[in-house]
Amino acid sequence: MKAAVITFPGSNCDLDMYHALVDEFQIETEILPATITDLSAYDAIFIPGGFSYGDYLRTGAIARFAPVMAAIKAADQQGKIIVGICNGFQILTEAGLLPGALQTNTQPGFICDITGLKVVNTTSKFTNAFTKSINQFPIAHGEGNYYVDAATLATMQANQQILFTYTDNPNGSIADIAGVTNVNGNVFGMMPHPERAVDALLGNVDGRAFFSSIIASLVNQQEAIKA
Amino acid sequence: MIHTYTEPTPTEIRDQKIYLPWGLTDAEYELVCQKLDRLPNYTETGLFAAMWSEHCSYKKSKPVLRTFWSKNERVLQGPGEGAGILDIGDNQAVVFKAESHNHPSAVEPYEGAATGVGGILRDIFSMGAQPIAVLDSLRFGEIDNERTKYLINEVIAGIAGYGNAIGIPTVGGEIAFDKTYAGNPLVNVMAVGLLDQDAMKVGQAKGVDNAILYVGAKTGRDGIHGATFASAAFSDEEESDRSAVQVGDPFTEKLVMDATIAIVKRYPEDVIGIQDMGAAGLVSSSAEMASKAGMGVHLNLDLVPQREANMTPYELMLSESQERMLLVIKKGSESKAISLFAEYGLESVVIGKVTDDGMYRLDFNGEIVAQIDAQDLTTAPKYNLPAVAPKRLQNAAKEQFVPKIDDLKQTYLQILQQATIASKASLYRHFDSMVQTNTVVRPGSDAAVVRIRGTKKALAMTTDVNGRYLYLDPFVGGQMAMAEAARNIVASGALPIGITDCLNFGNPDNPEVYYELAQSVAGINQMAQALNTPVISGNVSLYNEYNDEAIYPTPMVGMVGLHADNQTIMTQGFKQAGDAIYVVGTTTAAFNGSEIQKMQTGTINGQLFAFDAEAELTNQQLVLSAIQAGLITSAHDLSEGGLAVGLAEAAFDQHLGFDVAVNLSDALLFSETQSRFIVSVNPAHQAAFEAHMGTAAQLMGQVTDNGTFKLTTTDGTTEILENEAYTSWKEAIGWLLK
Amino acid sequence: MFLAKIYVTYKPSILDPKGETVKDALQRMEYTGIEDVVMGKYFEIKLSSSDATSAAKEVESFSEKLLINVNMEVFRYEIEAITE
Amino acid sequence: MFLAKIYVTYKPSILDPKGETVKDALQRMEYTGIEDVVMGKYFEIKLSSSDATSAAKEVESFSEKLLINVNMEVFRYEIEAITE
Ligand SMILES: Nc1ncnc2c1ncn2[C@@H]1O[C@H](COP(=O)(O)OP(=O)(O)O)[C@@H](O)[C@H]1O
Ligand SMILES: [Mg+2]
Repeated sequence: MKAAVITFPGSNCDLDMYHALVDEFQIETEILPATITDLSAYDAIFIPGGFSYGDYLRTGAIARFAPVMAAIKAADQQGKIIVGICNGFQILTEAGLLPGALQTNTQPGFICDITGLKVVNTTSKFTNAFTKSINQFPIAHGEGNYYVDAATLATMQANQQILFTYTDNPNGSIADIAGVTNVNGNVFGMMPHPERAVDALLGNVDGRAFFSSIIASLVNQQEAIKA
Repeated sequence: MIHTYTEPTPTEIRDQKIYLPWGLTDAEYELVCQKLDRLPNYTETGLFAAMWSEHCSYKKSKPVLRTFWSKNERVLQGPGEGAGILDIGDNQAVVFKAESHNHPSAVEPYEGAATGVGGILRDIFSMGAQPIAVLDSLRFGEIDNERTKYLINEVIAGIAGYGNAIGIPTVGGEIAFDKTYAGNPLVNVMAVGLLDQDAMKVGQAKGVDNAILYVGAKTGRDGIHGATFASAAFSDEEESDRSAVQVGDPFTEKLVMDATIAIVKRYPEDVIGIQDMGAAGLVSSSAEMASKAGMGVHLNLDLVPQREANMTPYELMLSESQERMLLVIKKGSESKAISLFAEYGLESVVIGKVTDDGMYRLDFNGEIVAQIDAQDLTTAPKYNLPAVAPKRLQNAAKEQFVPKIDDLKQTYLQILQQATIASKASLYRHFDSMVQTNTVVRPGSDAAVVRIRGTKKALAMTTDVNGRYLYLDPFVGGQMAMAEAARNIVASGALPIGITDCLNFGNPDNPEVYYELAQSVAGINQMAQALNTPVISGNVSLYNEYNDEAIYPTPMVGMVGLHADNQTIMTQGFKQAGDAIYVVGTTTAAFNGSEIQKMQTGTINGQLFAFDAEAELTNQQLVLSAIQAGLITSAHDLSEGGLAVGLAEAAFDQHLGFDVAVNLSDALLFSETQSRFIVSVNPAHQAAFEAHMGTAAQLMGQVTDNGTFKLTTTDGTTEILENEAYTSWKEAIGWLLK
Repeated sequence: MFLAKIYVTYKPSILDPKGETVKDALQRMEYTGIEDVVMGKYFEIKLSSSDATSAAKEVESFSEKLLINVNMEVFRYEIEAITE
Repeated sequence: MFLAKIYVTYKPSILDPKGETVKDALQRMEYTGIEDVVMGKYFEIKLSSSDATSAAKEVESFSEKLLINVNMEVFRYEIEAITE
C-alpha cells in the first residue's frame, strides 16, 4: 500500500499525518504538494488539517481550485480511498466530493479539546476495526459545524454515509454528525483528528482503529483483485 | 547630495524640534549632530529616533541587563541575537525567547496579540530553528467591566488566530488579573524551537559584497513608529493615537517560516545571516546585522517591495509591516535563494549589499538619503538612572496578615472562584495545543511537556511571575518567580536548564520604578545562578503605565527544562484512590501578598513573607530525583492559594477525592510559603519514598474516590463535595466573562 | 475599468452564528432597538473588463465558483464604471 | 423599522491579507482582468428606531464602538425604512 499526504499552502497537519502513517503503521507514504497532477501511484490519499490559503475566504474554498484536485477527482472515480481530516474535510465538501458544508461553530471561536465519538457504522472502509463504540478523539477547529439540507441528510442516513457522531456535540453539527462518506463509501471526511491519537506517549490511542480499518479494507481490496 | 524631499529640512527639524515627539531628547539630538558632524535630514532623524528608542537600544535598561548571568556549559548563544540557544545533547539545541506586545494589544487586542505571536516565532526561525511551542503570559484588570472582558476575549482570539493557523502548538502560559493592569494589560509571548546545531544561524552581515535579500510581505505604511510607541506610556488623551497597529497574516508567515528553515537546510553555506524585521523594521534589522559584523550596508530603497504608492524613505525604513525577513546571502548565490523562496510562493529581492566601510547608506530615486556610521546608529547613549526604594517598602508592616476563616468550606469554594486561581481552560481551549503531535503534557498541568521526536528526550516549559509579590518586595519576588518556574519544571520531572524573561515595568525615569527593575533582576539573577539556569534571552517592556500609575513590577520568567527520558514525565493530577499524599516543604504563615489577603481585604500589603532559597533547592532536588527514580505518581507545585488550592487541583484532574489531616490551622491551608510540593505515592513505594525524602516530606493522607475532599486541621474536620469545588473552579471565569 | 461590489450572506434558512453574536453584544451594550443582525462578507473588486456586460458575467461566474458556497450562501452585486 | 447596511473595510494603509489571497486565487483561476480585491465585512441590521435620524445616530455609534476597530477600519452605511 502506498499513501499520499497532500499539502496545500497553509496545511499544518501534514507531518502529523505522515508520522502516524509511517511511524505507527509503517505505510509507505509521500508528502506531495498541491501542484501535483498525477496520483495514480497511490492507493490512499490523505488531505490533512490546517489552514489552506489561510482559510481567509472560507475554509477549504481556495484549495478546491488547486491543480491536485483534478487528480483527486480522478482517484475518486477509480474508487480509491480518499480521506480529509479537519481542513481536509472542509476541502472535500467545498470540492463536492462529500455532501454538505462546514460552517462556523454555533459558539464562534476555535476549540481544541478531546471529544467523544460514537461509531455509528462499523462496516465501512474507515470503521471496520473499531471495537469500542465510544472513542475519545481530539478536535481542533473553529468551523466544524456540519450542515446539509434535510433531503440530503435523509439519503445519507439511508445510505449509511454517517460513520461517526459526537456524543457531546461541540460545534452545532446537524444530527451530531462528525464524519461522513460519499455514496460509494470510498471518500471520507471528519473534523476530529485520528492522527493525533495514535501514540501512547501522547496519552490516547483511540485513533489507531481508524488507520487499522483503512489498512484492512485495502488488504481486502487487493486480495479481491488478485482472486 | 543628501536629499530631503518636501519633508522638513535639517534646519527645520532642528528649529522646530520635530524629533521630540519621536522620542529623541534635545541632548540625544545634539549627539546625533556631533556624530554626523552635520544636521541629520528627516530620514536620518527618524532612523536615530527608532534605533535609539528604549525598545531597540535598551539605553535605560542595559546597565541592569548586563548583570544577567548568561553563561554555562550549555549556552551556545546568549542574549544579543534573535533568541538564545542551549545545548541539549545529540547535536541538538533548544532555542527560546519571550517578547512583549503590551502596547499594541492595549490598542488593538486581537491584532496586537496575533502579531506578538508572529514576531516571536520569527525570532526563533531566524536562528534556523523549527518552532515547536508557544506559551503566553497575560495580565488583565479585574473582570468587572466590559472593556476588560473585550480585551481578554480578543487577546485570546488573536493568539489562537495566529498560532493555530501557523500550526505551532500553544502549550502553556498563565493568566492573572489585578486592577493594576486594567489600563495597561500585559501580553507576553514565549516561543521555543528546536535546532540541529549545524544549522545555527545568527543575524550578522558578514563578507563584503554579500547580498541583502528581502523576503516576504511587501512593505506598507503600517506600524510606523511602533518602537517609539512601545517606549511611551498611555494616558486617556492618547487613546486616539493609534497609528502603530498592524494586521497579522499567519498564512504568509507559515510560508516564510517553512522557506527560511528550508533554505538553511538546503544551502547552509550560502546563508550568511538571518534577521527578522521586528520593531523598527528594515532599519533595525539591517543596521544591527551590519554593526554586529563590524560592516556597513548599502541599500537601494527603490528595490524594496512596496504595497502602497509613493512611500518615502522614512516610511520604508520605519514601517513595521509583518511577515518580513532579511537574509544575507553569499555573493553569487542570490538566484538559488530567490528560486527557493519562489517555490514557497514568496517574493524575495536583493535590495543591497554588505560593504566594508562601516557606513549605513541608503539610496532612493538615485540619491543618497542617509549616510551614517552603522556603529553610531546602533549605539545609543547609555543612561544610569537613579534608583530609590519605593516608600511603600520602607513603611510596610512586618506582621503577616491573618486570614479570618469562620467557615472553611465557604472560604475554600470562594478562593477556587478567584479569577487568578480559577481554571483557565475555557480560555486556553481556544489554542491548538496538540498540532505537531508532540505535546505530551497539554495546558493544565504545572509545566507543558513537548517530546523531541526520534529521541527519548522531551522539553518542559513554563512561564511564571506573581506581580503582587514583587510589588511588596522586588528582590524576593524576583527570586520567587524563578523558584516557582523551576518548581513547575521539576514537578513535570524535568531538569531546569535555562530561562528567558520579559521585564514589564513602568516608566524607568521614575527612580522607584528603576529600583524595582534593578532589584527584581537581581533577585532573578541570584536564583538563576543557584539553579544553574542561565538567562539566555529576553525582552524589556517599560512605560507600562496608565494615567501615570505604573503596573506592579512584573518580570515574567519563561523557563525550559530537559527530560532525558520521556518515560518519567510527571503530571500534577492524582492517579488513583489509595495513593498516599505527602506535602514536601514546611508551611509557615505566609500571607502578605497572598491570594487570600487579596480576597479578604481587596488589596495586598505588608512586608512580603520570607523566602528560603536553600530549602527551595533542596526540595526541588529531592522531588526531581524521586520522580526520576519512579517513586511518585503525581507531583504538583504549591503556589497561589497554598495547600487548599494545590490539593483541589491535583484531585480535579481525574475527579478523585482526598482525606488528609494536617497539624495546621484552617488558615494555614491558604498560606503561600514557597518551596513546597504535593506528591502522591503508590503504597508499594511509600517506604522507599520516605527513606528518600527524609524529613522534607510529611504524610498527609490519601487519595480517595468517594467524591469528597475531607480536610482535618487543628480547627476540626471539613468535608466538601468534589463536584461542588470543581464547578466553582471550572466555571468561574466563564461566569465572570458573561 | 469596473468596480464590482459584491455582498455575500447566508441563505435565510442557515443559522448565522457570527451575526447572532454581534446581535447579543449590541443588546448587552444597551442598544435596545436591535431586531436582527446579519453578518456577511463584502468585496470590492476592480476588473479591467471591456464593457459592463462582460464584467457582470465575470462577476457572476467567479462569485458562484469561488466567493460563495452555494450550499449555504447567496450573493448580490453592483457594478460601476470607474476611471483610472 | 429601519434596515441599515453597513460596509466595513480596512483603511487603505492596512494590509488586507484576505483580499490579497482572494485576488491571487482569482488570478490563478484565469480571471485575467482582476486588478484589485478588497475583502471586508457586511452587516444588515434591523433597528426599531423612531426615525431615520436617530437610526443613523445609533448606527454610527455602534459601528464605531463595536463593529469596527477605528485604528484599522473604516465603515460606511445606508439606511432605509422598511415595513414589518
Ligand atoms: N530582559 C532581557 N534579558 C536577557 N536578554 C535580553 C533581555 N531583553 C533583551 N535581551 C536580549 O537583547 C536582544 C535584543 O532583544 P530584542 O530587541 O527584544 O529583540 P528583537 O529585535 O527580536 O525585538 C535579544 O538577544 C534579547 O534576548
Ligand atoms: Mg528579533
